[in-house]
Amino acid sequence: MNSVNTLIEVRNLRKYYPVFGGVLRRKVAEVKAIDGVDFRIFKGECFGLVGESGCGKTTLGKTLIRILDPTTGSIYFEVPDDIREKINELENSGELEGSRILKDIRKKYDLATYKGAKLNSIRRKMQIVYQDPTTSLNPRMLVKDIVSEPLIVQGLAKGQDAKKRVLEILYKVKLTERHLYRYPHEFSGGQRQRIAVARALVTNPEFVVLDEPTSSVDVSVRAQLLNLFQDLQKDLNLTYIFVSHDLSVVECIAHRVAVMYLGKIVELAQTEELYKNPVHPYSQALFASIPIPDPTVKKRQIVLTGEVPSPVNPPLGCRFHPRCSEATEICTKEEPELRDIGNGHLVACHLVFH
Amino acid sequence: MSIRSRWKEFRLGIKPTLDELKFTLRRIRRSPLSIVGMVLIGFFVAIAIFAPILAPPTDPHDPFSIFHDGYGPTPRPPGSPVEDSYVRDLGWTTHYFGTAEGQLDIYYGCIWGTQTAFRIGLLVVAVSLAVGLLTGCLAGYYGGVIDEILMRFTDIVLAFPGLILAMALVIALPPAWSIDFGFVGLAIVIFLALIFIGRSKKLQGIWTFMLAVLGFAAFGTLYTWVLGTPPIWVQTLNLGNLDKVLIALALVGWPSYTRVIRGEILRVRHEDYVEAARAVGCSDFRIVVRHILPNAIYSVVIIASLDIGAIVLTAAALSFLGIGAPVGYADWGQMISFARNWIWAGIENPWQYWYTFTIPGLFIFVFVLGWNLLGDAFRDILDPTLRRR
Amino acid sequence: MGLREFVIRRILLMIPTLIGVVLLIFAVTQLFTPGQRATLYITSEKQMSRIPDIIRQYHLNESVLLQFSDWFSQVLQGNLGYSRTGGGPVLQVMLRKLPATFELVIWSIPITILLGTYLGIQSAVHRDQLPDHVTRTVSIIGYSLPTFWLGIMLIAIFFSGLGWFPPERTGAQAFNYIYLSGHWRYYTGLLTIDGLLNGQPWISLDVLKHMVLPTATLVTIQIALIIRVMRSSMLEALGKGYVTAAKAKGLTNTQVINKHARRNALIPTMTVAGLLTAGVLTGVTITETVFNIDGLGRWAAVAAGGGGTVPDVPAVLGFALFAGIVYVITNLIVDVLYAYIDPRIRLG
Amino acid sequence: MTEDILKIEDLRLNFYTYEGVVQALDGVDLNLRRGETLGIVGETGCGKSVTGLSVLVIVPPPGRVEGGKVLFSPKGRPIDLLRTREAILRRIRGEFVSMIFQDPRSALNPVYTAGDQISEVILNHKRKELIQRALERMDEEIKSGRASFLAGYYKKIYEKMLSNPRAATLQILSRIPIVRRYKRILNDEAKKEAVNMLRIMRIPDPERVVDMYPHELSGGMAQRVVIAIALACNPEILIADEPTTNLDVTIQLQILHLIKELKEKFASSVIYVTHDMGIIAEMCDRVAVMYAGNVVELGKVLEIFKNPIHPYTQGLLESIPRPGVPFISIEGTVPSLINPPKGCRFHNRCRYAMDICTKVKPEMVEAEKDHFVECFLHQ
Repeated sequence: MNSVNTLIEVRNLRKYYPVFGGVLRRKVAEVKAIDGVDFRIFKGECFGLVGESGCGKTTLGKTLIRILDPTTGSIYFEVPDDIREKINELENSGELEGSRILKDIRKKYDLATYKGAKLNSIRRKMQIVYQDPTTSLNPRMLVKDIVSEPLIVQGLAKGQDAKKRVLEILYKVKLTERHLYRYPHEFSGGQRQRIAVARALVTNPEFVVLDEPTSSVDVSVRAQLLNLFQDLQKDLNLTYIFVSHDLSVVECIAHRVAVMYLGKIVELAQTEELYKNPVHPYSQALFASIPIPDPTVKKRQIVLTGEVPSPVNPPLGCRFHPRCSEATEICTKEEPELRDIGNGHLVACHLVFH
Repeated sequence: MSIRSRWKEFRLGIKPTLDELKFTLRRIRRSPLSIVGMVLIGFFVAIAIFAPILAPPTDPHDPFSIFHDGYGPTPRPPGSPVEDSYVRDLGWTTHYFGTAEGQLDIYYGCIWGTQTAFRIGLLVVAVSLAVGLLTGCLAGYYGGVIDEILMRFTDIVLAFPGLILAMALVIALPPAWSIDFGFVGLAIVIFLALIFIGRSKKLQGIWTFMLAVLGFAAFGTLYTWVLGTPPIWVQTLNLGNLDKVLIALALVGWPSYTRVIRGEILRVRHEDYVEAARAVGCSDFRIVVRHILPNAIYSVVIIASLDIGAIVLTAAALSFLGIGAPVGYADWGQMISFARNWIWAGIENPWQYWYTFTIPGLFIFVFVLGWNLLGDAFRDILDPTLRRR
Repeated sequence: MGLREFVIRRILLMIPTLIGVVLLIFAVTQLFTPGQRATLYITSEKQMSRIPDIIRQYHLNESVLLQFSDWFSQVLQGNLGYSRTGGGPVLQVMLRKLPATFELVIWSIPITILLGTYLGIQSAVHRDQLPDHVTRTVSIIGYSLPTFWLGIMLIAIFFSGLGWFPPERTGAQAFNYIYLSGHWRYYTGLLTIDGLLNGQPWISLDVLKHMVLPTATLVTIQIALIIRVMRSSMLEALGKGYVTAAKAKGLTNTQVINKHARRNALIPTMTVAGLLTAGVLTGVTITETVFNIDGLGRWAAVAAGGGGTVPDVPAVLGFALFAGIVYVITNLIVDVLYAYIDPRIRLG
Repeated sequence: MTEDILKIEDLRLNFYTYEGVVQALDGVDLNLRRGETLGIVGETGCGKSVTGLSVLVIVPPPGRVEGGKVLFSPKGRPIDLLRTREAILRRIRGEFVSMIFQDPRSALNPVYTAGDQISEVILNHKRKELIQRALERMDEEIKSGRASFLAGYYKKIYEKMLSNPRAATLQILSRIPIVRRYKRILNDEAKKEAVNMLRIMRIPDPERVVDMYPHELSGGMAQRVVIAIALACNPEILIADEPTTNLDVTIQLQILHLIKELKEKFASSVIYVTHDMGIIAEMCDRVAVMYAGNVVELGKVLEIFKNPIHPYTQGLLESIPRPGVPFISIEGTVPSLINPPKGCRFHNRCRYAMDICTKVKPEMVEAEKDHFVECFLHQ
């Protein structure tokens, strides 16, 4: 894996939302939307993030590009290899001197520490495409204004120059000059999503979060969008994180996939490996519960009992143990770590190691 | 770039807006009530504009004081001839709507009262709206302490029924008020400057506000301390009764706008497109002006148009209670108040003096009806759920 | 969050508003001259001559803080000043005039709310049909009528013209019996009820007859708001999935409307009804003035402008304070009722 | 071949909106056989949900049925639901034909408990049974001497309810506040039945859930409550309108299994509306593919997956993503139904479109045995 460059490295990322309650509206609890996540995203890959609603996958995507502020943890962006080693060293040493150097490094590379103008400047490098283009495009702005806005606020282009770049990107997403002076509501769902993609890509970003980009369009249009994403990735050398609950789409587009459950990554592997051979009981159940569009295939289905517990008070130990049919004593007590079982296949489950 | 291509660009840019406008007009045409409302308002606008022709002022310095035709106590019916030779020489031959007690001409009062009504309605709504927009945006977008303070304050003002608080304010306002225009102007300038310049989020919120306040407090103190006299831009305003009504209504009126605008902003600011704008790196100011306000403003427009009617009603009620416009001033409410005695007077023939209270009342009613119909129609036309599909 | 916590929170939130209401009234007093302000501290006609002393005694020319502490302790003791137009201390005058106003309000508010919700429902159910058009037109007309003009017109038609319903609070005969005969005893202050308790039902009838026009005035101007809100929230409720689901259960139209849609539509209407109840004093002020009913509203109106060139400051401020407090308390009650109807609030 | 329990013929339905008349259903032909599960599949706006609603004749305004027949034959002679009196329809809804809705949160009334909403349908359709049961219980209580002093009086009322439910005395009694408490016994019986239904739905702790309000229930739970309402009276036909679209996959699987199992138990026929080909393959015996207000293809599930005839069905099946295969889509977008294309509504996206397709609307023909299609390629 040395030939591949890491674009983003996430360390122990957490995002908690306060819950207010009581007579005085004090903070009474926290929703642990992301609760300690570590992973890397390589340059040029499409990283799939799957899980059920409320597992924190969208929050994770938005936190990565700092639309949401993380509670703790680091998001290292474009760190040279030598410095990465240094970070590893420093994090383990725990010396006073070390922690000061680490602080300096974090100031430079850790997106979680960015503020103000510096934070604004990374916006051109990291973008997002939302789930539903009807809500993510301002209904009172023309397509031209929507797409050129990033250029203008980032100070990259103005006037005719901006228009030229807008047109370029519109052609790339298979829209034309005709569409420039129209409002979003004049377009079909698929076209609207293309406008949203154009807005995200107009500043030439390196990294794009695709937050369930196909879930609001119909099946017949979905494939058009997926093709577009793949083509753009090749043309513009993009890195994607593809957040979705639609497992079959992720299977086709992602290079690696992480499965999330209640704010944690429970399994992460190459797509083929994961889909063929899921190890974590939750992943097994999840993949087994997709209905297969082929009436001749009758496969084993695992019906999970119960529902996802509340992320305010996640179960102790392994978060999945109340629903897991194979849970043992240790699962109720100790939280399993995400460990490599070979070939970059990471699993967080006690059963695999015992 | 040639002028022609610029023109083409402009035309392309303006076309969708025109299409939207056409669409809206089509909707208006389909709703008969809104047409009635527009015709009524148009009618009153025409009266207000052509008032000097419809009712040439007898006193060019003060067209709003209704002319007397003698001082006889008993009202005279519509169509009575004008007796005062001075007025007759000015071209007035008949009292079209009759005269009120003291021979005040009702027709003249009704025509010029239209201007008064527009002045009250538009001015109060404009001021309330401006203040409401500023405070509402601050409270809605920044939240936190500034929001809490503003909301508690609006709570308190809104706790009083509008008419009653306005009543107290009208009698409380002093007849002369010294206002430091430099102070006010400077405040606005510093405030806006800080908002424009300030890039960091902190500076734009409560700190800007506090800095601005402290800034001119210091400046004002320094000035008076150095020179020993108030500066020239401190002017004493003489407040007439109607001015007091305007001020009182604006003071009572703005908090409801703050509320509505804040609510709309809160609704809109969690939309995906606002988050997307933030993800793109838009400044707070740009987000508010380009993304939030255009989507939030419509409900405010609806409320404002309904409010013009309500404001005129309240002002008329104040006049009726005897704390609005003075007797003889061209104001509909005042005219009815003045005529009140004549329904009690005519026990034997109650409709003997009908014109004294019926005609000015009809003017108020139709005027307010027009605005309400218009507001109602706006509500249907601009309803965003009906609009976009 | 449970209902109890919700209520406690509401009550706690009410306190700063109440303090704010008092503070605002105090701020208004600061706009007056010290001489006018002094009337807020006296309790009888005789003290009117001692104004300069009072200005000194209560520091009315001195710092705002000092004034506030003096004024506030007076208010806490129930001294709101001497009302020249009412001929007594403000609080006493208010208590004396309250029943007449209350009697008007307890008739007009329930009629407004019940009739308004009924018409709103009918309007929504028959959307864009004749009943809807008629209701909407009538309500918008009612909303546009100046209260005082409506009152005057009603008097002109129904009293001066037809002679059916007289203005004022009582007829001459009842007036004589109540105020001059010496047989009358006050139980509640509400003449309709006291009439029965005194064994003089004709007085109750007489009072009722006198109340028809003022009540009609108040209902006409206020009902539009209720109709409008009820109609729109009813339309919203009728478009909801649970209404379709209720029809799919095989319920009758009436059951669907009365059970499923109405209860949900009542939730937003209740807020407006609360605001209306709290704001009724505005309408009452005008109505009482027009109909010459000796209640709080007419008193305040006379105090503000009708009673001569110098306004009766304590009366107006006392009335405003009263209105503010009524509003805050009504709002609290509505909030609690709201929570009672809507389980989403009650159970968090 | 089993007989049809429901047959829809040439159903036409319009929505009268501000922008214009949306021709949502343009001659839908369908049949549902006794005991089978029929899938209706299609994209957003193709009219699949509205078809379900028009079977119950509860299409909300501005929708209006313009023509066609919905023939329902519970036993013997079919009746046309579109031309049936409202009173009879009300009996059919909930008792003979019932529906599961897409969004359980909006299908449940937020101000009533789950129990209230289930017992409502039971009280509406199984009233007699409940009264009888209540009478039995009262008898028992009187015999054992545990009855309250009002028991005799209540018993009289209940007997009256049984013999003459519309009696004037009952109408009056049920409106007098304290007196109407006699209804409690009946309501208790209904609630018991509701708890029983919840238990059948595999809801843990049904005695507690029965008193919960919809907002306290999770999505999966709420959908179980909706299913309980639908099945409370053992309907002949169950219409499931995308019942799992808003749920997570693991919960979806639970619900799918539940519906399958309950179908066996209650032996009703099911119409399953969905946009997910996977669910069709899993759940259904036959499937109807809908496009822009038409049924374009109808046949056995196995047959249609193996041998799709209509170009739209082919496109739909091809656009299912498969790993390692490039994504294939149907070009163009779904047309606006305010101005639908003339002729075959699919012609402007169809790769085989011929001249005739742009002019004439194709008829439904039986291309192969028990496999119907609406396309000129096969006529």
